Amino acid sequence: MKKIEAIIKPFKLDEVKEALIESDITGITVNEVKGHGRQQGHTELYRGAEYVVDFLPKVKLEIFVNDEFVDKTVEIILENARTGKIGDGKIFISHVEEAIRIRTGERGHDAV
Amino acid sequence: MKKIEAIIKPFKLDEVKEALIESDITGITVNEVKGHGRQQGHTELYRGAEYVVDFLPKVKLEIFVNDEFVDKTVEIILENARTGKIGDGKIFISHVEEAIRIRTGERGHDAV
Amino acid sequence: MKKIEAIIKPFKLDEVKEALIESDITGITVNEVKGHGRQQGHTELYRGAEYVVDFLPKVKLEIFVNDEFVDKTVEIILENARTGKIGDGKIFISHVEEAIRIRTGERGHDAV
Amino acid sequence: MLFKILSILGIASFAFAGELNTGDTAWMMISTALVLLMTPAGLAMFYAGMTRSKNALNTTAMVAGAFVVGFSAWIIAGYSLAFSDGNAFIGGLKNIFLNGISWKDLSGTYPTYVFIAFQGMFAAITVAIASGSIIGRMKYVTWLIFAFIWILVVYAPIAHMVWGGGFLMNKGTLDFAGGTVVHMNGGLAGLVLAILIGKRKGYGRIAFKPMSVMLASLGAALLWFGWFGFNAGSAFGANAIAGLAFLTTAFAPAIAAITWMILEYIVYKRITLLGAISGIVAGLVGITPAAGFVNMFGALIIGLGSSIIAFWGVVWLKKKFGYDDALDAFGVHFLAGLYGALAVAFLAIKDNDLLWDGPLKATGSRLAQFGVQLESVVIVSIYTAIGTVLVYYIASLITGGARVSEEEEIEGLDEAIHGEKSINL
Amino acid sequence: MLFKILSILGIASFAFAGELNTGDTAWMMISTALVLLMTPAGLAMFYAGMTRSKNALNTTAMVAGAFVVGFSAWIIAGYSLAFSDGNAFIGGLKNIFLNGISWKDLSGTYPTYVFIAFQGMFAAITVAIASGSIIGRMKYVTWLIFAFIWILVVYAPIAHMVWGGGFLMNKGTLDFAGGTVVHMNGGLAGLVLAILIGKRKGYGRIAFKPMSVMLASLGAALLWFGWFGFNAGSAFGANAIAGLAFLTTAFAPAIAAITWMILEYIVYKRITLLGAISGIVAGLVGITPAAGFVNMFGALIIGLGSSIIAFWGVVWLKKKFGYDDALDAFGVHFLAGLYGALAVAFLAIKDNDLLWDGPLKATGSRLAQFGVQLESVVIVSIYTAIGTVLVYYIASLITGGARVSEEEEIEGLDEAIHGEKSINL
Amino acid sequence: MLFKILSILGIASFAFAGELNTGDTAWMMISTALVLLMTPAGLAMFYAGMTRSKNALNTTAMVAGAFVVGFSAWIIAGYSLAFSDGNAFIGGLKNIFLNGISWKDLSGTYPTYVFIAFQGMFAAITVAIASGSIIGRMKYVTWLIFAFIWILVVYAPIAHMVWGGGFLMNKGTLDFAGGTVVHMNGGLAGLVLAILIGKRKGYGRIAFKPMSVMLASLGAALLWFGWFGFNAGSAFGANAIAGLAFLTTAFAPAIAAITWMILEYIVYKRITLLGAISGIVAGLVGITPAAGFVNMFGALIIGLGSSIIAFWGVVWLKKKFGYDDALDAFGVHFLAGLYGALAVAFLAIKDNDLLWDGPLKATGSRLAQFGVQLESVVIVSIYTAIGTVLVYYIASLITGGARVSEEEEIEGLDEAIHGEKSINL
Ligand SMILES: Nc1ncnc2c1ncn2[C@@H]1O[C@H](COP(=O)(O)OP(=O)(O)O)[C@@H](O)[C@H]1O
Ligand SMILES: Nc1ncnc2c1ncn2[C@@H]1O[C@H](COP(=O)(O)OP(=O)(O)O)[C@@H](O)[C@H]1O
Ligand SMILES: Nc1ncnc2c1ncn2[C@@H]1O[C@H](COP(=O)(O)OP(=O)(O)O)[C@@H](O)[C@H]1O
Repeated sequence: MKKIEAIIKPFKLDEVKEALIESDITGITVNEVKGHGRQQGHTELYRGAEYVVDFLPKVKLEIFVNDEFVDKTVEIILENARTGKIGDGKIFISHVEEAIRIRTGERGHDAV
Repeated sequence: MKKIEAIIKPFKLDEVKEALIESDITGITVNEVKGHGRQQGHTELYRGAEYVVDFLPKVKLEIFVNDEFVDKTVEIILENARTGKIGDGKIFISHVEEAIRIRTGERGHDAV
Repeated sequence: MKKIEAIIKPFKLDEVKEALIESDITGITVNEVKGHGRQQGHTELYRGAEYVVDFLPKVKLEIFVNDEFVDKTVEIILENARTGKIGDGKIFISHVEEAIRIRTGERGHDAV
Repeated sequence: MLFKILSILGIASFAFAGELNTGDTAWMMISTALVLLMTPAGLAMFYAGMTRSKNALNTTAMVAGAFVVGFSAWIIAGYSLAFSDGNAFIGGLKNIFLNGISWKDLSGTYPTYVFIAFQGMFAAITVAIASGSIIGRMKYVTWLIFAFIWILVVYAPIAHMVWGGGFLMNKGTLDFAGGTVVHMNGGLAGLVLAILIGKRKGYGRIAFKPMSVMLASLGAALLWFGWFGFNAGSAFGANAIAGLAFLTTAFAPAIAAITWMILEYIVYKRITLLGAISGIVAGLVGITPAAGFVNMFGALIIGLGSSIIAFWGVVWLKKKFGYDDALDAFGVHFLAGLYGALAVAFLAIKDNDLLWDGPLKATGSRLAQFGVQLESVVIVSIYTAIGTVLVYYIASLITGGARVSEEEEIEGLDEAIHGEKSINL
Repeated sequence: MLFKILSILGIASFAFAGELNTGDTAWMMISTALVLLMTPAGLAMFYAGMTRSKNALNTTAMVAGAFVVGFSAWIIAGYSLAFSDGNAFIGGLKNIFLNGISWKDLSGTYPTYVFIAFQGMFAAITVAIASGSIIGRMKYVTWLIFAFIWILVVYAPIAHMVWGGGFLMNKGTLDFAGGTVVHMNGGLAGLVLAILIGKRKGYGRIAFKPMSVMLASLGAALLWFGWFGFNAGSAFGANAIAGLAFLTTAFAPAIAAITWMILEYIVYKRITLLGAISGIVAGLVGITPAAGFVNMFGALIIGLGSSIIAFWGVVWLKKKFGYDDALDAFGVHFLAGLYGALAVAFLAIKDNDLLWDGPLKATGSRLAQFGVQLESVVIVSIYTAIGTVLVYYIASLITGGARVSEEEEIEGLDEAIHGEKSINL
Repeated sequence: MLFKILSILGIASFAFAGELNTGDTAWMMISTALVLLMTPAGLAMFYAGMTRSKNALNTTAMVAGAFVVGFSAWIIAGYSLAFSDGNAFIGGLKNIFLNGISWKDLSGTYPTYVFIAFQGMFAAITVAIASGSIIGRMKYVTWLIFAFIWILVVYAPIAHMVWGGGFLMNKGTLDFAGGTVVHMNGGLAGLVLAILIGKRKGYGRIAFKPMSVMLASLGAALLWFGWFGFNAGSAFGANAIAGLAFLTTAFAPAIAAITWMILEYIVYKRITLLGAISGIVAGLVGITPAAGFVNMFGALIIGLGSSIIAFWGVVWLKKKFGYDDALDAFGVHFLAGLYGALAVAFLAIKDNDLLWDGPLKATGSRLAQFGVQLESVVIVSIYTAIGTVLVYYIASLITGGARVSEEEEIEGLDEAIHGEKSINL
């Protein structure tokens, strides 16, 4: 079982979501975050003070999948979140030991 | 040391929190997220346009515990977050290598 | 490759961020969370009802780094997030299996 | 009230009955507009700001909905039931839909149509005030139906009794701008509803965080602004009495706000913005029945007392009896209104150019006046309570129960009922 | 219009031409202030609240910017082009920059300067209304330049034709407070712009969540409040006609709000706050051309019909033709304005103290009046459409295109263009 | 000022001294209500919207608290110290608590009570303006005590000197509606406080993001609306001078907003909403001392200049000297007020029906008038500066220091001091 964390541009969320759901990857948790990376933020003005906004709004997807779904999930995200411009974000994969569905108490593979 | 991530219904947060604290599991970090799963969102109207809200508000708890506390924590969440209806959410457990308390610099078991 | 999660006091974010960037740790994702721990919340009033706010605003940093950067990153956070008072927060480290840069498709070490 | 108006005007302005005076007309029109502003802007933001964010939009909708329904009911039949010839308790039906009233008709020195609009704003805000007690748990359609019927069955008769030629008016009750008719009436209706519909889930256990006290304070400021129309407009002309009512409406709430802040500081060692604006509103309510009768000293005592009694109502009384008067329509509007309505007997200046016909004017006896005041608050309260229960059950029956489902309540009425959110970031 | 004003005043107030009347002056000043409030406060919050949060601040800036630019254009040349002597289509240049007008001059019974300010507020809100159709995709500088030129090229001539002594005025069009000049004009300009500039990215596919319907409802309440100045101020004095316009401006929107809620309930089984306030605004627009001409029955029919037609415009027509009239400036302002402007021919009371010179007054023929009404809405519409296209291309040319880049649109205009956010938490 | 009022009224309206005029009374009441609206609604939202979200509620509370305390101080003793008979510097004590003034008394053609309320609103807003310089770091109780004493020790004497029969009034200073008394006074008090209390932690280093410029713009719109009462109300009647003041109060801010936008566009290649509304407020401040004295050309120059000087103050001067004038009370109110107060000497129309007694009216010499204007701004500034220092130390002493603890400042005053949040989502 793996956890896939994908940090993407907010306006790509809808496309990614729809593509995932079409491929039956329906369990998704979304988090609004702010990111710092290579992408440069824009400047903001405030009564004559100019400052750079260095944290940009990003969306983080967390998707827990059984191992056999990892590749497909990653592929879909790569395809749908890419604009080709700096700031497109990253995907990280890590190992998860257990999953439990609260409603039923199911564990493991079936719970994901 | 484990990280327990529990995605639950927002209105269950208070109950879960109180139950955890009573059992001396006091270190909790809470995150407001939006979730997609089997639960159907409601429809919203906007000047005649009807659309389905497919991301529902959820709360994600992150609790880092030493291994001996994992079962108790999971149990408490299961008990207190369950409504029996679709959308109750899930618990995921993964391995954590190190913990450090910023204030004191303590590491490992004591830092959790 | 590791994931470093640091839960810190919100007003320390700027200092930590600047110190990290100066040391060339530039990939950072920031999350506004609420935390419960040993720190006592303040009381709030509402039309005569007094209640304790037990979740305090915290900021969670997520930084994915290659193994050789872990120590430096932790050190910088420890130095810059510490106030010495209760509620300074914690750092957790866990293993990550894979990283992918969405823009280029690069994987592994280079993608972080 | 028409008789009173004429006698007041005879003294304080230079208008001749039967002739339109442009200054009075201008003042009454702007006053009416100000009172409109109080409901969908002032009260709506004041209430919504104090509500949990999941119910804030619904609160706004309750207030705005009550306003449009209430004002429509007023034009359709409420005005006639309140102000056309009738008996001691209720007016007649001859002005249904304003039948028989022409745009050229005058009420004193300004158009009757403006008088009708002014009074309609009072009716509509009264029922909107009541919504404050029951936010977060009532079906929206039930509420709208309740509001419509309540205007006709509860508000109109009370307005008739006190202002429209009914028996309380003839006894000489002093109620300058609606302490009994509006604030006690609306506040008590709120309490009755709160008891009938029951508490919100989690009441007293979970912290109900107000969406935005800052928004509530904008609402309070708009209320204050509008209240100059409410109170100084109740002089029915741009005259010296209006000037008096204007000044007391500025001073009493300022004192009341300071009083509430001091009480908070003493009791909680902390001054809140919610406290300051609660004081302002309590002071405004308290001065309402007295605005054109008291001098600065009277306004001071009214400001002080209104805050103290409302603070007590909100902090102590509500806890003691455990009812869920969500936004304190009863604690603030009823209690401060009651206080003002009774205090006026002792604080009214003995100046026959100001006093309305009644015991104080006739005999100079404050105690006799107090008796009349007491009688009128008791009668209004009893009538309101009984009428509100009745209308509640009717509205409830029509809509198959008045309360939303538990799930809807937990999800929040904004999304569950309206499918909208107060803020999308 | 000046002639009309004088004749109205002769009947309804006691002022003598040439003498300042303080009541009329007070009423016209406060009315003007109320109409100011409608734009940077009322319309700005109404529109911004309905916009996605990433464009809400830009929406506010579009409205506020249109206001300051539009009002300035009015003083600089617009007033002269609309109200100084000219031909059947447009006024002259002799009052450029208010040249030749003294602060002592009177317009009827109140200062001409107040008349100029009052009319300037109308001009400014008209162009601001149009912004509602095109939010979320237009360059800010293009918009400001558009607003300036549009006031001179489109608004001023139309105001001259209908109110300033032009040929539509002489035909006897009934337009009490600007159904054609303001609402149809602004609403249609909006539609034309929306078509010229194209749809927002993702329109019809992505849910465009309104930032805050609650804020929009505060805006609607401020609009309603200000509209009393707009409509009752259009009686140009504190007189009985103002009183009539006042009451209909309170009643019709209340009925319209209820109507919209009922329509929603029937169609969607759900009542929204956005629906309620859309109804209020539709009712306000609809009653505008008719406010001082109809009685309660007329106001009821206007309220009902305005809501029905605007609901249809917003829910059906827009979907059918697929244009992106973002905040429904066309759907609400044009359609309800059109309905009101036509309905007035059938609903106006036959009372020669109210009616303006025209077929209905002269011959009593509603059909003849309808013909004149129809003619004026057609002519105004054609002129608006052509003029707006022209001005759009000029402004577009000056600024190298009217539309923001795709990236800016996606990021949201608040940050991309202004470097600001509607809310920082 | 009473003398001036009478002479103005004699010319511009038809009222006879000693008789209440309903139109004037209506106008003065609504003007007073409008000025009330400016503080707890307009200024509060304008300021709170520009504050970081952790201090926004506190900012609202500072403004609202200053208002209720300031107005109360005015009734208790301020009015007497400003307007009752006294010497060249300060009035007497005979009208303490309005002692000796009856509700029937007239001030010209409207009730004295309305005059007192109107002036009280001016006093209260003046101290509220000062709060803008020091938000985010002052103890709330210190602030309330400061506000109370400051009204009596600083504001009342200045009002007496310039308007209440003191020596600056007798020299013939032209200050139509309070450029010196209100804006320079409040703005300079702000600067003095900002210097005394020190900078906010992180000032100049961390980006202080405004909570909501959109909210600030709602505040600015409400300010503009209220300012018609402020300026046109300062004609003390519904007369032609009021009409002039009304129109300039509409035009100058529109020009000032455009000016600020152009400056931003030149300097930063970006137009912000904050810039637009800063321009509006600068224009409003600048036109205040000149509103009833200048024609459209004068209003244009005032609008242009006010924006330029305030832009320079905010962007350059503040940076240069490094003081932390948080919301630019000094940069906008003092500087634009100063500019307007001086410019009026050169821009006032030479029309003796408009001019107040003074050098320009007597001799036609603009330079001589400029001398008087200069003298009065210098004297007011010196007195304000000294008085403010004094009152600051007194208030500070009573409350054991004026500044909150570092922790409280970091946490944010909303939660740390009031235990409240501006928004709970
Ligand atoms: N090492 C990292 N750890 C945590 N978050 C990261 C890391 N690298 C990138 N991110 C996140 O991804 C976002 C995009 O990264 P950025 O470097 O701007 O562009 P790109 O991925 O196209 O090179 C950042 O804003 C940040 O939120
Ligand atoms: N595989 C998953 N990965 C990430 N989040 C998930 C996953 N499955 C469920 N969730 C989260 O849990 C929530 C509840 O899941 P849902 O399928 O609606 O109900 P249930 O858990 O009762 O079957 C979702 O809204 C989503 O936030
Ligand atoms: N075991 C834990 N699991 C998750 N979050 C934790 C844990 N312990 C602490 N935290 C987070 O760290 C924050 C600070 O912890 P706290 O106990 O208050 O202070 P300190 O770390 O100084 O002892 C908490 O508010 C919470 O967000």
